[in-house]
Amino acid sequence: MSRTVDINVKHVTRVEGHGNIVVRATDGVIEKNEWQVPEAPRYFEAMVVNRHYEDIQTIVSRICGICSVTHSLAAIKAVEDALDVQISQQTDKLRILTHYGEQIESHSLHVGYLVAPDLLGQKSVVPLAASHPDVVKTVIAIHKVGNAMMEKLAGRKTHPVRLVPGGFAMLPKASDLRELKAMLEAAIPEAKKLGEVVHSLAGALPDFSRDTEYVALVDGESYPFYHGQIGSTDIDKPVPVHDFEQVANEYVVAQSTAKWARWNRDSYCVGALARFNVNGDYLLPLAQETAKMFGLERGCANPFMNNVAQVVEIVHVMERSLQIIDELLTAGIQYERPDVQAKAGNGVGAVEAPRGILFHRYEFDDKGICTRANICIPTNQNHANIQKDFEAFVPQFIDREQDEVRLMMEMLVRSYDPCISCSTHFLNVEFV
Amino acid sequence: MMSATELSQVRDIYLPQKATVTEIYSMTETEKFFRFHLEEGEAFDYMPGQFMEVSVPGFGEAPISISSSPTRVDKTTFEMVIRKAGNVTTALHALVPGEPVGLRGPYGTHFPVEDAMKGKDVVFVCGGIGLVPVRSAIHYVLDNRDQYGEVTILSGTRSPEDRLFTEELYEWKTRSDITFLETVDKADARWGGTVGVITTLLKRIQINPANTVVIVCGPPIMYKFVLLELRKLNVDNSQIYVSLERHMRCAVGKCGHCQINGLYACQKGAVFNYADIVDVKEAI
Amino acid sequence: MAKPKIGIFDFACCEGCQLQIVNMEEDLLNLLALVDPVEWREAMSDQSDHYDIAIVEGSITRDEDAERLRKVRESADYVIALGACATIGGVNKLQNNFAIEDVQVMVYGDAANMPHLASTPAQAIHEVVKVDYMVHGCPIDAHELTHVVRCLLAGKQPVMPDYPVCVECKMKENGCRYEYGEVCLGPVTRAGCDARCPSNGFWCFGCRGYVDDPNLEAAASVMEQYGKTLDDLKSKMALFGSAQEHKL
Amino acid sequence: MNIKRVTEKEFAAWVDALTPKHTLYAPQAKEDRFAFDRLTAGEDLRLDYDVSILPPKKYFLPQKEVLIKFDRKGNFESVIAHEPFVLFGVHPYDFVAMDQLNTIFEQDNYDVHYMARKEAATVVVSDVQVASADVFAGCMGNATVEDRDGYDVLLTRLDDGSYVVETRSEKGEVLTGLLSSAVDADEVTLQQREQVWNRTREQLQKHKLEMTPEQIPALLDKSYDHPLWAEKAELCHSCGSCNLVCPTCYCFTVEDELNWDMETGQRYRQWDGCMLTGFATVTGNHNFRDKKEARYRHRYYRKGKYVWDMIGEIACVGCGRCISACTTNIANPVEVFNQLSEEQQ
Ligand SMILES: Cc1cc2nc3c(=O)[nH]c(=O)nc-3n(C[C@H](O)[C@H](O)[C@H](O)COP(=O)(O)OP(=O)(O)OC[C@H]3O[C@@H](n4cnc5c(N)ncnc54)[C@H](O)[C@@H]3O)c2cc1C
Ligand code: SF4
Ligand code: SF4
Ligand code: SF4
Repeated sequence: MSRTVDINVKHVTRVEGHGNIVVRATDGVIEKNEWQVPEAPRYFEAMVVNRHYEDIQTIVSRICGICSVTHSLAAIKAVEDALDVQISQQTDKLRILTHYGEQIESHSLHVGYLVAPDLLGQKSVVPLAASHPDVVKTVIAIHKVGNAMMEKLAGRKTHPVRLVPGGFAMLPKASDLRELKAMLEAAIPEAKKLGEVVHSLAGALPDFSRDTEYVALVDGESYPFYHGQIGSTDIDKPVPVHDFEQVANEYVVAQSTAKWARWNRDSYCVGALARFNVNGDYLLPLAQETAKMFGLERGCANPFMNNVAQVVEIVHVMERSLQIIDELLTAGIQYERPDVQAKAGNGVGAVEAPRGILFHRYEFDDKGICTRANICIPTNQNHANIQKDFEAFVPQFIDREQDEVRLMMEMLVRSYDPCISCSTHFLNVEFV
Repeated sequence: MMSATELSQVRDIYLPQKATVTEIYSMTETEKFFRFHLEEGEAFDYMPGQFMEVSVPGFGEAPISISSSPTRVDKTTFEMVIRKAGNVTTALHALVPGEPVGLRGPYGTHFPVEDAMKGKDVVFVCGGIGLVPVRSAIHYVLDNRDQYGEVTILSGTRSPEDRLFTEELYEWKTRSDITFLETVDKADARWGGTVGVITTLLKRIQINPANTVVIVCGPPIMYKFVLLELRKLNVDNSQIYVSLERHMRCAVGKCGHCQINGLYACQKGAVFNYADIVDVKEAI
Repeated sequence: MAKPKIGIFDFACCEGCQLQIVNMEEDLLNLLALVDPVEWREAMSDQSDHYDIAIVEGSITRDEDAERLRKVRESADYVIALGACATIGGVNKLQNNFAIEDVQVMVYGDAANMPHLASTPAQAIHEVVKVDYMVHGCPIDAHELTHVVRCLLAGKQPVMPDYPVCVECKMKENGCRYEYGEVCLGPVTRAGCDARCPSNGFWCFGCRGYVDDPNLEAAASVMEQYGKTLDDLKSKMALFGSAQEHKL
Repeated sequence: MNIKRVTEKEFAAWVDALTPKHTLYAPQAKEDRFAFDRLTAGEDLRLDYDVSILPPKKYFLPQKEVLIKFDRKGNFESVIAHEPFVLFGVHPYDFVAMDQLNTIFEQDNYDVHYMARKEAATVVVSDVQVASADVFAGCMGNATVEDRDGYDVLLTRLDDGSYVVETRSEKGEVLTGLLSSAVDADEVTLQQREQVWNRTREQLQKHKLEMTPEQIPALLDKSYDHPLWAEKAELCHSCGSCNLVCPTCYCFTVEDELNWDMETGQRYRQWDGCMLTGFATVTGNHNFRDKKEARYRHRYYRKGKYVWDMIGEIACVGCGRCISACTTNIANPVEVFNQLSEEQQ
């Protein structure tokens, strides 16, 4: 009697957006093994055309609720690049701080609400709250700090309104910063606690490695999220962000409304693990310690370790946030209003979304009206890598129970923290 | 300056007293009859035409006219008829006997049963749910029948199913010491009475304008037509009393919602002498 | 209603409104004490076929999604539209300013004809099925959602403001954006957000949709006074205004 | 009671001494505007503010205020605040408005929620140092309040930066007692203060009312059917901004809300405005003021006649807030009254 595996996960749960897993095999012979993205297409690159430069971040923030700050910042940087806008140091610091808030919020959401149930054998955070209330409380404590940072600095937890080209529509008060400082100080032990919980469960993470290319922003002196050029584990000399289209070679495949990307190999990987592999030496001490606890070292090729890298990053950005807040408090918040003039131009903004490097490019006419846009999203850049992982991973355990196979594959997808609704739009199509 | 303790002695005009529903039944598809009983604390002294703020905790408050007469029930009991209209009234309709509500009041002016109406002929003109507050005055007058002259009750409803207090209407109809006339806008197969708007009834009665007080209560559009008819009958404006409904949020002359030009309907009304408001442009 | 079964569904959107539910933090536990979530793809693995309350996020941009939404409607007693994409179409309706074929080519180039990319102009949920209640905003305010849920549980009709954002903006004691020479849609936009944007120094872009009777002529007539043009106003209204700027 | 002349330095030290001892609400910068807020550091005090975005009435009649707590078993309980506080730096016209509200909330039906706050407050009036763009309190007789009662301390800044601090009540003494080292004001000082007042009365007339305030009620008596109401209201958004910023507006709505337990809850009141479309709507969707012009007219009648009929005061103190708040520029009371009066002649 022949043994068949027939997995058809329509819409993987506990990920942002809609993705499917399809595996068919008979007697260990794999016939189909696909990562599909059927998310309803959205047309942001078209939606911004004819819109004023000051409205771009408001629109593209809506690409993704979970990384709306990142999208806003990428857009604002691109607009400022196109319009030759100089910003103050204060703005720069406040933006980085806001951006850190989103890393904390998004990573803790992912590790705590979406992945932890897998590790603790629950179907969701709802029963988890009953079975492991301490874990959930720790997650909430961390998650809240991230949200508070965005709310106090950008005006809202999701879809920031204070972030505008040229600076801030409204500045935080010193008392806001002091409040955040206190919250962060209280949250660092919680972050360590989360690290310990994940560490104690890390044994539940499948032992699977596949060598691939890792891509992240680099500046040669820190672990950057907001500044830098495009670096990779495959090359030494970074590529300027203006040339991002050379890096993210996108192509359309039939199984997906979102596109795939390749650079120096068939696929590459972005996100926390990529950043760690590229910039890990620049982590701050507490984060270094956390990485050591997990035995996480640069060169790690196990995609499941992305979850661990996220915990390490939470610790790092908390440490760094405290430093920045002190710098801002010492200098005092200076009242300033953005000053931006319309002109024709073409600009690029690149920042690290929680799930990987993100590029925005816009062109404006002399009235500041957008005429063309290109947005390249981290999850797009990861889709091909997920498929390649499938191809390497599935044969290793295709003879196991079908439910187990399915769970492992879902966990693999989840480990990437894919943000699928983000990834359903792109430009410069090239056929395979 | 008042001390904290002094202040705590002051009555809070917004604080309801707990009351219980003792009786509730459907009168029509949209109206229910309620009897409320004050649990403890003081009794509320009231006169016909006044209203109360009725609370359902969690749902809010609504001004509702007292339909009972102090001549018939003690001052801790209140009969009301409530039309299902929105949140509070729907919640009221969902109550069963024994459940709590909050009451505060009584508020507003009242029909002049003890002064202007005394010794006079009285005509009650009620449209639809307008009968509800007027019933209180009717009871009051009937219970002191010898102190008033001729008593005429005119009542109009949209259709026979909308008639309220049908048993009392029957009793009034059969009484010999009063005139009771009734009409419906739209009859059904069983209706043998008058058909037409309420003004048709006014055309059928004889009155002595100099010695008559007229009480009018009904939906906003009714007033114009009734008042026009009364003018034809030569009734002086000062002999006419109308009860006007307005949006109310506080019933104590603060919230501003019920203002009819400069007048707070909750304080100067809901019962107005028509002569006082004939020049108030927003009144009718 | 005894602990009602709740399903949460998403269509074309950023899923930011669902995120506000997660962002409730401790209050999420309070909510879970009152309702029983039986399906919520973003947060859990279970599925169900009946819901007392279906909460629907996102716009409808494909025939297959319209079909899926109809199924949800059939299986639910109450449908709550969650957030601007669902209640008014939100930013998704910006794409309706173009012919759909043009948008597809703009975004997908030569691949635009691939069947799995087929889509229709964006629609709000109520344009496809009957909606019982709307929770506006981009994103929603979780307090408003929980208020609505609590009202429904108590059998109370939640009151949705029909006054403009300026009311709440004034109560928050903000300097008016017009005084800064900006165009703000507060005077024509339905309140309920606590004037979140003007309170953060940013003009209102109308994510809650317009009040029932917006005075667009008044809004247009003052542009010159603030050194702005009618086009400036229209371009703001286009963002969330479901193309209502065409009425001007 | 006593009048002191206080140097700039003494004044600053006095405020510094007050902040830890009392709950002070005072004008401070809010971005590049001003607002009353809790004062925790003396250096944040901005007595040179031109006008606060909202009037200080928010401390007596807060934007949203719980009146009653209840449970669904029918138990109701009043929530009344009476923590003492100091309202520091109220401009004269705002004081006049507060005084008006005090009368309204005290008389007829004593509103204990409002009055508890009023009783708990110590009011320090500060003469206007910088005139706002639209203020016309000078035309309304409210530029200064030296001949009125009801406040506790009056501050007037003289040209050399020193302050004349006049204590008017026992409550005021509690605050000014800390100024014992300051000298008593002499004749010259009082004359200088007189000059400041005269100047202020002149300066606070950015719009010029072509009549005395007392003539307004009679003017409105004749203007009910004037075409101006409809003409102006054409551009009205029914946004209520003019109501909400006004120091003499006090309309409110009342709502219930349930807590998470679905058993307990609270009844709160919240500011409302007669300019809002549904303000006078009753069941069955009958709106007693469904036309914009009717609502627009109502506001001016409230300001110029209805409150006058009630308590004999004009309910516009000339702060000019509604003028700046109205985005379509139709809410200027001076313009309306002048135009009505011109066209009467
Ligand atoms: C003096 C007076 C006496 C009344 N007597 C009775 C009576 O005996 N029986 C009876 O059934 N009804 C009576 N009413 C009407 C009753 O108060 C309203 O139907 C009720 O307030 C509606 O409340 P709700 O919460 O059920 O509806 P809501 O959900 O509050 O509102 C429905 C609509 O009515 C408006 N509204 C709010 N408050 C009032 C109000 N006070 N009056 C009218 N509309 C309002 C709302 O803005 C909304 O548009 C009386 C009203 C007044 C002013
Ligand atoms: S900022 Fe906008 S919402 Fe606020 S008052 Fe001005 S116009 Fe209205
Ligand atoms: S009407 Fe206008 S100027 Fe007069 S007190 Fe009110 S807000 Fe100030
Ligand atoms: S502020 Fe102006 S637009 Fe708004 S309600 Fe008042 S008069 Fe009308």
